[in-house]
Amino acid sequence: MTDRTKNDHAKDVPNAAAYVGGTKLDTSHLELETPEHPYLDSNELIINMGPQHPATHGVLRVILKLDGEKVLGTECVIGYLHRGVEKIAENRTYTMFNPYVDRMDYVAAVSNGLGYCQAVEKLLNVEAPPRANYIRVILTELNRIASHQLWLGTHALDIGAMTPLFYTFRDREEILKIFEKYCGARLTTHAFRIGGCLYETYAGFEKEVKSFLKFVAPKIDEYEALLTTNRIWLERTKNVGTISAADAIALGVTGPVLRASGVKWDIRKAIPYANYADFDFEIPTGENGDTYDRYLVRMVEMRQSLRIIEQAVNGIPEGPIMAKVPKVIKPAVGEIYHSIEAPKGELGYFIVSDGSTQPYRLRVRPPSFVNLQALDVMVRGMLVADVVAVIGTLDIVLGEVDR
Amino acid sequence: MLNYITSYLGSPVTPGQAGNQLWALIYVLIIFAGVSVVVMAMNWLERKALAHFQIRLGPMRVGPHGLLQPIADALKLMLKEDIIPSEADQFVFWVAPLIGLLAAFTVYTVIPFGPSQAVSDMNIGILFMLGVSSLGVLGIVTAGWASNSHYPLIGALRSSAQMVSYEVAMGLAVVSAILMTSLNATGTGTLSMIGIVQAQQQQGIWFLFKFFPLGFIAFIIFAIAMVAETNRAPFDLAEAESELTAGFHTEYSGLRWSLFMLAEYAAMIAVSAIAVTLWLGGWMRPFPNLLNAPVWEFIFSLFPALTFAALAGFALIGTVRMPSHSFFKIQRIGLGVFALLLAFIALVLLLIAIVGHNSDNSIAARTREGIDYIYWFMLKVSIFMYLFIWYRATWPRYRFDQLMRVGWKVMLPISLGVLIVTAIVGVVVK
Amino acid sequence: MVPITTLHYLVVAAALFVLGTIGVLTRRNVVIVLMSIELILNAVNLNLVAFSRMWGNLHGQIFAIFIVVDAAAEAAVGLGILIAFFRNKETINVDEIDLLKW
Amino acid sequence: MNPAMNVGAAPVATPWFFYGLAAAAVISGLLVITRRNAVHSALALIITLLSVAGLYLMLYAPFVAGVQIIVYAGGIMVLFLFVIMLVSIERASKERQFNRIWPVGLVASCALLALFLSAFAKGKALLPDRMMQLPESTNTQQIAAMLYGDAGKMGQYTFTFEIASLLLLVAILGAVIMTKKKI
Repeated sequence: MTDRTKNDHAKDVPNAAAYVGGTKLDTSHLELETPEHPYLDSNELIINMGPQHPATHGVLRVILKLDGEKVLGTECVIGYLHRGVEKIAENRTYTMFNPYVDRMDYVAAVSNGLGYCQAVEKLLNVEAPPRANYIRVILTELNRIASHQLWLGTHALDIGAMTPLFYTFRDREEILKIFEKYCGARLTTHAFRIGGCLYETYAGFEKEVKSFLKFVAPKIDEYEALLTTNRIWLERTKNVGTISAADAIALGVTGPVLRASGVKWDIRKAIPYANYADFDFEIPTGENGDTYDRYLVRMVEMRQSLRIIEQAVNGIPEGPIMAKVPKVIKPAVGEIYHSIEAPKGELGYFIVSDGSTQPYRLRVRPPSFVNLQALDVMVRGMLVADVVAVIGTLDIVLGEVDR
Repeated sequence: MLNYITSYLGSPVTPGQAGNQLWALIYVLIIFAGVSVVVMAMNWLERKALAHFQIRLGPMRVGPHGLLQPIADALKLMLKEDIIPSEADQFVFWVAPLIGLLAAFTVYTVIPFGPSQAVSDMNIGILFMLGVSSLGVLGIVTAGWASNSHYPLIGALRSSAQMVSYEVAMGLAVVSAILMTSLNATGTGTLSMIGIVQAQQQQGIWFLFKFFPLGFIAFIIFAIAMVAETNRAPFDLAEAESELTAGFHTEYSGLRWSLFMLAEYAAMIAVSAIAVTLWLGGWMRPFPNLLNAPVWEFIFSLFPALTFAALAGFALIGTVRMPSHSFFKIQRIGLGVFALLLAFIALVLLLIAIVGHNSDNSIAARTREGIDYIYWFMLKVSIFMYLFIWYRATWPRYRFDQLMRVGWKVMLPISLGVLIVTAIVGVVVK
Repeated sequence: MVPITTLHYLVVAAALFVLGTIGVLTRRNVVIVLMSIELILNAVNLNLVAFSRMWGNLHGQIFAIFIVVDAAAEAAVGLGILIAFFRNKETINVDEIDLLKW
Repeated sequence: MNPAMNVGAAPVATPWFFYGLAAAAVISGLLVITRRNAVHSALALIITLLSVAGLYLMLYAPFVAGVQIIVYAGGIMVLFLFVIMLVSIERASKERQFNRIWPVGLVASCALLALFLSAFAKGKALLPDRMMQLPESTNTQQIAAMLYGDAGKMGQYTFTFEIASLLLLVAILGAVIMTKKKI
């Protein structure tokens, strides 16, 4: 089992021991409970945002309690996309279950696959060969960029800027083309196998990735030109959906949302997996924890991903891509928790093995689901328009929330 | 009877002033049909322009380059089922789009497309326009209320607060332009739309540049307020699709929904026409006082024909460049016919320009003048129409409190200040 | 056809005035009572403008404009009171507004 | 622009227009006070107001008509509708609509109407049977001269006008304070 207190990164977290080391958290300031009859105002309005609503990114249903336009409280109703992924895992072999994880966060399918494969590898005590790790890093970081591009487009669309959506989709297309050439699928890639990769890179893979890096760097500047200094964008995102570092940690929020609140927590650095330790990159953090900071953090993350990909593609070694894995995967009895830094935050897999070919229990810690908890804290006292902005900035994927 | 019909031709005033009700009716019909056609064209143009802002093609299938798309859309909307929610207030739900439409179209009675190319020249023209266009909000409010649903209700409340707020800044900006009309020998201004343009003609300057930058600031205030008045991006909070699904017309469908769209676009054209009339010299061509030699007159009167010739040229290039695939055969023919149509219009306009310039026939000369006036007016209006599309492609949406803050704390003080300074400068100059 | 004289306008105004008084005296809904007051003011305005035409000067029209100003003020304050009242008592019926203090 | 053009032409001042507008005003006035639903009342009142604006136009008072449309129909009625939507009316429309003393009110109002009509019948002879032709095209300028004054001298109603603006200011303050959460 991973022991969080022992990692080197803990020193980056302010007062990390208090939050991570098992001390009881003080949540009294959060006011997470909705009081019984908090408001005597006769103008209270309850509206149902979703499950069919253009801004809830799928089938999220948010019950909003409004005073005019002011949000008094929210309640998320989820489960409209529940497919029982965790239960399915108990009836499939380890290998058979691998494609299912792609259907959780379907805009970052590669990351999901990586987390699952590494978790099972950990359970089996095998290590993927270096070349496989490099390929994994390249594809995962490409996927991070694609996920952030999709987030940016839809987030901007929610706030009313239609145009960035088409720009980001144009550029995301190039990433999907690389995926398609590599493994034949664009969205639910199933790129990795337990123990490494199934496919060797196609001819010209490095060249294409390099040309993509050259292609996309100015495009990110282009998105920023559209939004970063746009006055309306600033007004709509600054001081909207603010969440403090303490609240974010108490709620278990991870990923860019946590980092925008000023906590330098990134599993790629904190508990390096694959071969992230070999690469030189920075973890962007914000200061205010508002929507604008989250936007900036994600923009910098895209650039940092480009850096990682560049280093990886230049240093990719020759060698095997598959470790020695038994034909029938039968891990020893035991349990394992492994987490990676998915585009949306900490994606963890907790697998209990009873020694058979199928997991006894598989539990996913989806970043979207956990981050969604912060919605209520972030939008209390804000306006309806901010709810939309905050749902966008949390970057949830309902496939992952509901599983 | 024939005399009654022909007697108006060649008259230098509007049919309303001449007391000729038949011609007034004809003008009304022409304007109604014209605005409807322009709205359809505008629909196509918005989709195409927006698409090209967003690196996509827009409608391409119905007709060459989607030229017939608005017709197909209109047909579809007319054939669609007209759903009235069972819990809605049936009568109010039914009548709400008509209120908006009536308000949007009634405004056109006083818009001066030329010194005599208007239905009527009312003494209180601009006041009438502002008043009637402010009735449009009633359609939105009643629609939102009658739907008996929360999203439309919020949309309606937003819209009513927004329109009432921005009307104030808009009205003050208009007043500062009206003040400028009184800077003549007699010292009396006018509220008449035609009178305002004639005042600009007499003073030899568009009010946009009068007392620079006072006129310019007032114009900018109006240009912002008119976007808010017509509920367009970035002020489209009443129908913000990402927040309120579709705002006040969430529950509407089919023809009734299309009436809202028609009203919105008609209102856009109407407010643009106000802006053009007040600040951009209305129907006047550029430099009517400076370049007033007959030869300049003739050159400027060639512009309509040249514009249509250029459009025909574009269409022709498109026809030639269309891929030579059998799939595009009909499209190619269609675009070619469209190019020919444009070229034909250009030819007719050219003939009118030449004949009108040379002959002594008053009707021909008047026709030529009329085409000139309408051309320049519509050209200026179309700049605003393009700006509306441009705004929509560029900017995110304001939030409601920010919108109110901009309206009351920024635009209102500025427009008040401009009004006061304009009044002081006007007195000093006089 | 009888030409339209001042008396015609006076009759219309009288009808509107009486409708307004009926509304004020009989309705319970405050909003409708306020609207009835607008009807009364309109009837008065119509009289003033008609007399202005009859005498051929504009004093009546000026008065009408002042009455419109007054109506705007009345509507704003009246509806303000209504909202404050509704917030406290959750009713908009006049006959329940019978306390000077709550 | 040319004042001579308008006077005497008066194409709209036909009796039919008057009867149509008067009927619309009175019928929708009746609807205002009888509708159960306040929004219907408000819509009916808008029709009344617009009809009265039409009557003003027939009386050669275009400026008053414009003010009527802008202030009443565009401003006050939007305010009314806004307030009706804020205060929930579903319950109000299901309750008793008329107060207990409605017969008294009705009788009193009818008596008032009878008084008016008898006054009209008696005083018909006293009313001059004339309609002055007011110059429509300079209506606004004349009103402006009376309100603000002409060529340097004070207008007749300047002081009244200032008082009216003060009244509006007081009304704004009053409305804002009233609608504050805590009085």
